[in-house]
Amino acid sequence: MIVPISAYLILAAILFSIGIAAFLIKRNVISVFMSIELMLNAVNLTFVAFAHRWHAVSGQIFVFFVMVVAAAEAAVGLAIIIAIFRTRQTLNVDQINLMKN
Amino acid sequence: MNPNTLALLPEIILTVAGVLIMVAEPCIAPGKSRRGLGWLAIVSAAASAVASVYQLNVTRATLAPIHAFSGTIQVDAFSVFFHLLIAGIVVVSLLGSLDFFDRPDGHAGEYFALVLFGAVGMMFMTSATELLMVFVGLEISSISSYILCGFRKGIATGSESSLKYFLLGSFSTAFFLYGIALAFGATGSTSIAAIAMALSVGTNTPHLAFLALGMIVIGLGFKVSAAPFHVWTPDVYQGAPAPVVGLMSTGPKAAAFAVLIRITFIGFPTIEHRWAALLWILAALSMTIGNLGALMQKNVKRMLAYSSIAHAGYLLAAFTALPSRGISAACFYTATYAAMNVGAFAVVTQLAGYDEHHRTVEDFTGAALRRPWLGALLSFFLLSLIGIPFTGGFFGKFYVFTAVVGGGHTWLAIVGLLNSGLACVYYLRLLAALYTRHPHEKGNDRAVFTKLSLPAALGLAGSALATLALGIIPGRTLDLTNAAAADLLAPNTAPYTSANCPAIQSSNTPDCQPE
Amino acid sequence: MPNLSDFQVCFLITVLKIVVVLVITLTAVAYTVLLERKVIGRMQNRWGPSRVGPFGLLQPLADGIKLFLKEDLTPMLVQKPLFLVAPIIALGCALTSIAVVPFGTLTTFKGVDLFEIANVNIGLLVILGITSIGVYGIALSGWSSNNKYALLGSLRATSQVISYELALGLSLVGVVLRAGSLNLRTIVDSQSAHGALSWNILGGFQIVAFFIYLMAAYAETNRSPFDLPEAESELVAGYHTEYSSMKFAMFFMAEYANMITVACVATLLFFGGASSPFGHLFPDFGGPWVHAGLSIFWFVAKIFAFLFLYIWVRSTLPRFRYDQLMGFGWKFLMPVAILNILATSLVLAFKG
Amino acid sequence: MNIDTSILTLIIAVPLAGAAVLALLPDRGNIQKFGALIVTLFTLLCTLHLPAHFNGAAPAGSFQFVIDHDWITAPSIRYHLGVDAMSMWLVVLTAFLAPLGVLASWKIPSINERAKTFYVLFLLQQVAMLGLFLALDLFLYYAFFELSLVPMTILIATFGRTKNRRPAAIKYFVYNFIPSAILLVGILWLYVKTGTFQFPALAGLAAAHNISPNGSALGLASLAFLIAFCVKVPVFPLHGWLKDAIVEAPTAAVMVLAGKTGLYSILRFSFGIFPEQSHHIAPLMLALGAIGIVYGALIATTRNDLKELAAYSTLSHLSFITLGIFGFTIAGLDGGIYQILNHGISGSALFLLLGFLYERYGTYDMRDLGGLAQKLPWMVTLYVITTLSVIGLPGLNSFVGEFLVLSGSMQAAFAHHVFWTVLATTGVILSAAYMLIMIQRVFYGHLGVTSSGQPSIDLNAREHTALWPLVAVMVLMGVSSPYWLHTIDTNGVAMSLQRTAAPAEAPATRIESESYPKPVFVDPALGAAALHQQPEPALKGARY
Amino acid sequence: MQTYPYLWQYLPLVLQIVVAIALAGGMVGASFFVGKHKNSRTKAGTYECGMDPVGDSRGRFSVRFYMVAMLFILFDVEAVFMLPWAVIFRKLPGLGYSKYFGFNEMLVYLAFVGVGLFYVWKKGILNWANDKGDL
Repeated sequence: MIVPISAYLILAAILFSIGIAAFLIKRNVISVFMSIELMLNAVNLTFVAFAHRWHAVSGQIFVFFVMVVAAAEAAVGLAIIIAIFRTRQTLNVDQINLMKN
Repeated sequence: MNPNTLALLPEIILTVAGVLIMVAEPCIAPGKSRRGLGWLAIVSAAASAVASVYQLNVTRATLAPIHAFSGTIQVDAFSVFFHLLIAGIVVVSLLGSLDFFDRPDGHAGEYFALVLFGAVGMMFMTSATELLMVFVGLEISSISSYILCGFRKGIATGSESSLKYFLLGSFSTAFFLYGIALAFGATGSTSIAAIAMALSVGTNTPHLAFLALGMIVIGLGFKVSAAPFHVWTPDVYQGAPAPVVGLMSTGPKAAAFAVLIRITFIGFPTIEHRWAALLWILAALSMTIGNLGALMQKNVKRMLAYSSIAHAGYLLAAFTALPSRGISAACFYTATYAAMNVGAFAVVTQLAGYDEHHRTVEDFTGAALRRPWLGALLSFFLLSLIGIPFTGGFFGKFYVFTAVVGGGHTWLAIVGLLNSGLACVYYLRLLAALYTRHPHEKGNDRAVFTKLSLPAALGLAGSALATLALGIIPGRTLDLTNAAAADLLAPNTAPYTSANCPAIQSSNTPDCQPE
Repeated sequence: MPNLSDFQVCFLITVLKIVVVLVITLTAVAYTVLLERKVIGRMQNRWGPSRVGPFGLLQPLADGIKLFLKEDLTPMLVQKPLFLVAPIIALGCALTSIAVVPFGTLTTFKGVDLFEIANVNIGLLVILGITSIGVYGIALSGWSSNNKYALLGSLRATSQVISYELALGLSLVGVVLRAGSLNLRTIVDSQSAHGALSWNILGGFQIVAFFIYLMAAYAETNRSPFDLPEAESELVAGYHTEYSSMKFAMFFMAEYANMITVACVATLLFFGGASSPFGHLFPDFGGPWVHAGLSIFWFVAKIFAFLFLYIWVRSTLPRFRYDQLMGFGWKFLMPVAILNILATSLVLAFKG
Repeated sequence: MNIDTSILTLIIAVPLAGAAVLALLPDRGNIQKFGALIVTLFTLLCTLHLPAHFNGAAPAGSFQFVIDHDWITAPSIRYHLGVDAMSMWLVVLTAFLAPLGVLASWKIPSINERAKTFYVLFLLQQVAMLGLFLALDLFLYYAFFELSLVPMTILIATFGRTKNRRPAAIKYFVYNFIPSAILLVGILWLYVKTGTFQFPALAGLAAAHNISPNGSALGLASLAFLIAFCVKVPVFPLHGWLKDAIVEAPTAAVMVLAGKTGLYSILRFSFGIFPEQSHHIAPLMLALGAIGIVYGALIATTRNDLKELAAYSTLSHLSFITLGIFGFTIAGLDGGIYQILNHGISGSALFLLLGFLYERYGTYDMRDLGGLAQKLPWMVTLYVITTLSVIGLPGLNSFVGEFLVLSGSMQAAFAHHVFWTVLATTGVILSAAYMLIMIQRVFYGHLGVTSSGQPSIDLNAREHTALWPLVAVMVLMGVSSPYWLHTIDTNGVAMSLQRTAAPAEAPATRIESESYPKPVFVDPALGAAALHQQPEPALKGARY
Repeated sequence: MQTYPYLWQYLPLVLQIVVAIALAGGMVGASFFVGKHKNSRTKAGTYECGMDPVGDSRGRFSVRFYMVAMLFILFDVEAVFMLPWAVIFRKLPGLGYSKYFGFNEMLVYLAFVGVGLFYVWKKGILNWANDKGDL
């Protein structure tokens, strides 16, 4: 039951790309936000895979930090999204466009 | 002093003050003035500057940088330079906006605390030599900025700006992180010095290293709003409160550039030819897109946003120069840019008011004739942004492009200076508007402009003097930037051993299989 | 079985363990319901179920068959996929977390631990993690039901569960500090030296932690006095208002399975798990199988006591008000848990 | 402290300090006016020290009253000021015009409303101009070069006459700023190649062909310099900003707007640092000069607006100077330099008079004026004198300059120089034509719409004070031109010879060293000795 | 005693998850097939005490619930850091750190957590009873 490290990396790359694509395509703010989380988790997977490759624990510690920061970001992000929902009554990024001259 | 404490002394001061302010804020009855908290913030920022100077003296005395936290933090002239710069930015911004949020629904205390926390993150970024720490610092500063952008309650553009900044900021963070992960994969370490060491002994995956750096550059490119990663900038700057824009268009940018300098020049010197070309293109693109974009703008803040893109381009140009000159030039330009941009936004803060009734160039018509001093200051900052001699902006540009031409990139210098010529058009449009008599002068215009308070005047005077001094007597600053460059390029004395850097041990026999 | 590979042996034994444990758990769930009804009945001076079978012992079976055969109703306006998934998540999580609980002393057969399905070194984290996922079941059920009662119930339940999860997590830190491990077996072993005297709740001075855990556990399982999500008087039946038949039963089963898990964890962390309360007071007797049997007896006894406490509390205490509930969790349990951590670590540091 | 070593600093510092003081003084009553007048007069006094103590016998290429201090070490920038004959006279001229400019602005209502803004900017403009003429460090020079744009732009934007003022200001700035950015690239390139910003050092290096082995890069660098300067002059196809700026700018600003700085820069830096390249491009510049003369003159004849007419006349007359200096003959260079001074005097007088007219009648349109000679005898007298000076009547200043310029370009050693000179000479005739027609239309004939409706008051004491010094200088420079030409001549001779100097030691690596004659002279100042070895047509030229 | 590869210890856990979910899914499926289906409009309607539902049930609800979600994320993540610390706490002196090193570090960390809690408390976000808090 040995999975080569490249498999993890490729999976991570695919996840990251899906995240980018979703970020660019999705119109709902929450979905956009979730695609960012997906990207972060792809990064985490990369870290873990590389940590295994180098037998270095630092990669796993990094994952810890990333998760924490992602959580902090999520909290702030939710607050911002709530604030904008309360003023604009929409979560569609196309309708959040007060500033396009 | 314990080296760990010493290395983080400015950050600790700011953190403690920030926490105190944050805790004090809800304890003060709503509606009461928060000025005291503001002054506390200002004093603490000044104290952190003093602490940075102390750090500098220590490194000078021991002839070695301060290493702390197992080599993840390194304080040398380079970090101290940016510490001082950031502290200065914070002091001036806070002075300029001491009363800005002081209103019944303002929660000014939170504003002060967030600014300080942001400064902590920025300072942390500049002294971190471990990508993990850089990332943490980056996030601390970014998250503060996200919140600050939407700090004006009930102003729809504010929360919109906050949201956009947040989404694109996190997006870029993901790129940055992916870059770190790939760098870790290529070298087995996330310490910048160890990465350099691993790359210098050769790696079996040179393309991975370049890909990693590319991702990091993309991530930081978003933060410094370099084209083509600039799309968020105009919207965010337009919606955010003016004093916040002044802060976040300079502070985080300076810190991100510090990080970029460290990563490119120190971490990846072995593939310099590749990233230099990359940054050449980024620089040229940023200048051109920034200036062309600014030409189309009517809104002053939007215009300044595009101008900040262009200035990021000038700064990026310095990266194509030879390391010692390039670093020094980039540091110096960061300082001048900070001085003049903070000043410009401080004036805009004063002229535009809380709700920004005055936002387009036409709204500013004749402002200098009604408020001569503010107008003169704004024109001074604008002239500095154009790059008129005897201002910091000119000397910064001059210094950067000297380095660029010295690095053999004359064409980039030509592109850059032509761009600065182009840039004068839109700056001048505002400048000329300031000094044009209004076609039908309205007597009631005067009432709309708020009175300039003493702290705001102090802040404005500070940034104006800084801009002037950087243009006329840049010697001291140049000494510091040269020292910064020298310290940064000095052979690394950090406690890195090959044990910390698995790539060196196993570069010949990569062990990719799990046991 | 000489011609089976290591992996196949391991796999077979594991499957066997899982089947046994699940059967026992589900039966236990059923009879916990009966126990509750009986005990509450007695406490309220009535008989409780007594018609089906002797002492009503077949009552759970009858209930089960009834629910199973009821019409499976899916209201029109629900979001169907989520509506279906929600009870599966709830029950699945409830049944999964039992996997890391060691219910007897370490007894191995061909290198496989017999009395614990999965002996992982982060057992405590697994339990915490899977319990957290269980929240999705509640949240999704309320959201997908398209019913105001259900939505409010699930919102209440969700915020209550996640709020108390903090206090719960923090209360465990003291125990982990003492044991220096997240492996549940190690934690149990660390308190089995002198019987009840070395239990965390007594010898470990974790009584504060235990009480925090107890409160949080009640709230986590949405049990009285924290059963606001299903407060009949306000919300009909809370988040499972729209559910019927087996799906409704699954939420019910999940709740009781969670009760059992929580009781297991309390036993493991604070009451020495499967170890005897008398420690080495008595000399060892019997072989390994006797040992094993005794340990399981102690374990079940402790759990039973705990479950009884649950039921006792339910019949004794009135329901909290919602603001009191949240305030209690955030403003009392959290700070106390933090102080407990500091105190424990200070003492441990002082003792070296 | 020796006054000779600090006089140049003083010249810059006085108006700067004056500007600062005025900025702090209240904008009330006549404070600002008198303050500005005092400051400008004091500056003039300081500058008069220069000709009084100037050593006329000093060799060409040497600078006097030099002050040279460290400023910034890392890019080695020095505070390096100094004058030679050419720049000395330009400094004096600038300082001389300033008080007249203040007097000219005395009664203009829009200026008096915001006197502080006006006079502070005016004094800053003085600083920039004086600094530009004095700086010998390229960085410092460039700094003043760009700084000179700013006050003028704001002056135009604020005190412009018509609604068009803001676009005109921006146009003025952009036109001058973009080429100056290119100039900066050139300067940076020079610095990177040579490691110095000091003009004397650079001039020496250029004479010794020691700047760069790359011929095309040198050519581009020289072009970067020349284009920036040509816009500043302006030379014919680059004159787009001139009309708008002159039409909008108030009189005092117009007096310093065109000519001096650009031409000085060409003479000093283009010729000084890139003699070879300047010679290469000279035929083109001759052509542009000649075309500019005729083009300006022709357009001027069609204008009804006095300011527009004056603007195109300015273009025409500045083109004369371009023509003269790019002939690279001693006569042409001397005449060109002299003509810069002349144009400063006569042009300013013309603009002053136009301004006074405008103060009276509120219009620059000739169709609205007419028949004023009867009512304004003093004004018409001075007007005619000035016009004659501009046209180049013998006995007045411009005659000397124009004559030298034309004779110089006639002797130039470039292709088609005769044709261009002849074309330029027609410009003299055209110039006389439109100027005299202007006099006729404004002062003679029937009373115009406006001039008949307004009470006519002849020149008052202030206006006399502003004009008579100019008239006096016109006459003085016309009759005693040798006094000036004597000093200027060292510059002219030096510039005409720069090309002949050759590298002292050609390093083996230098590729182009083979294409130059054997090294003979190191010091361009000694280049005069080369006269005897070169059949230089310029030497036969008339030396007045 | 037999030892197995490290990752095998998670195998039973995975199996348990699969079985538990299969069981739960099976129950849902089985009851669907076993139970009779005799639907009607009234039966399939939303239960709202016999009334037709008024308004959208997925409308806005108190922002306090969001607040709790955010606070949970933050504090939970903070709590996560304590578990590794707790595991290693008693081994720290053996690794060459001073006796109180671990305690001091956690004291600083918990001070921040405490400040956060205090701030949230003071801001009135934990106050569910009255709307005094600024939300």
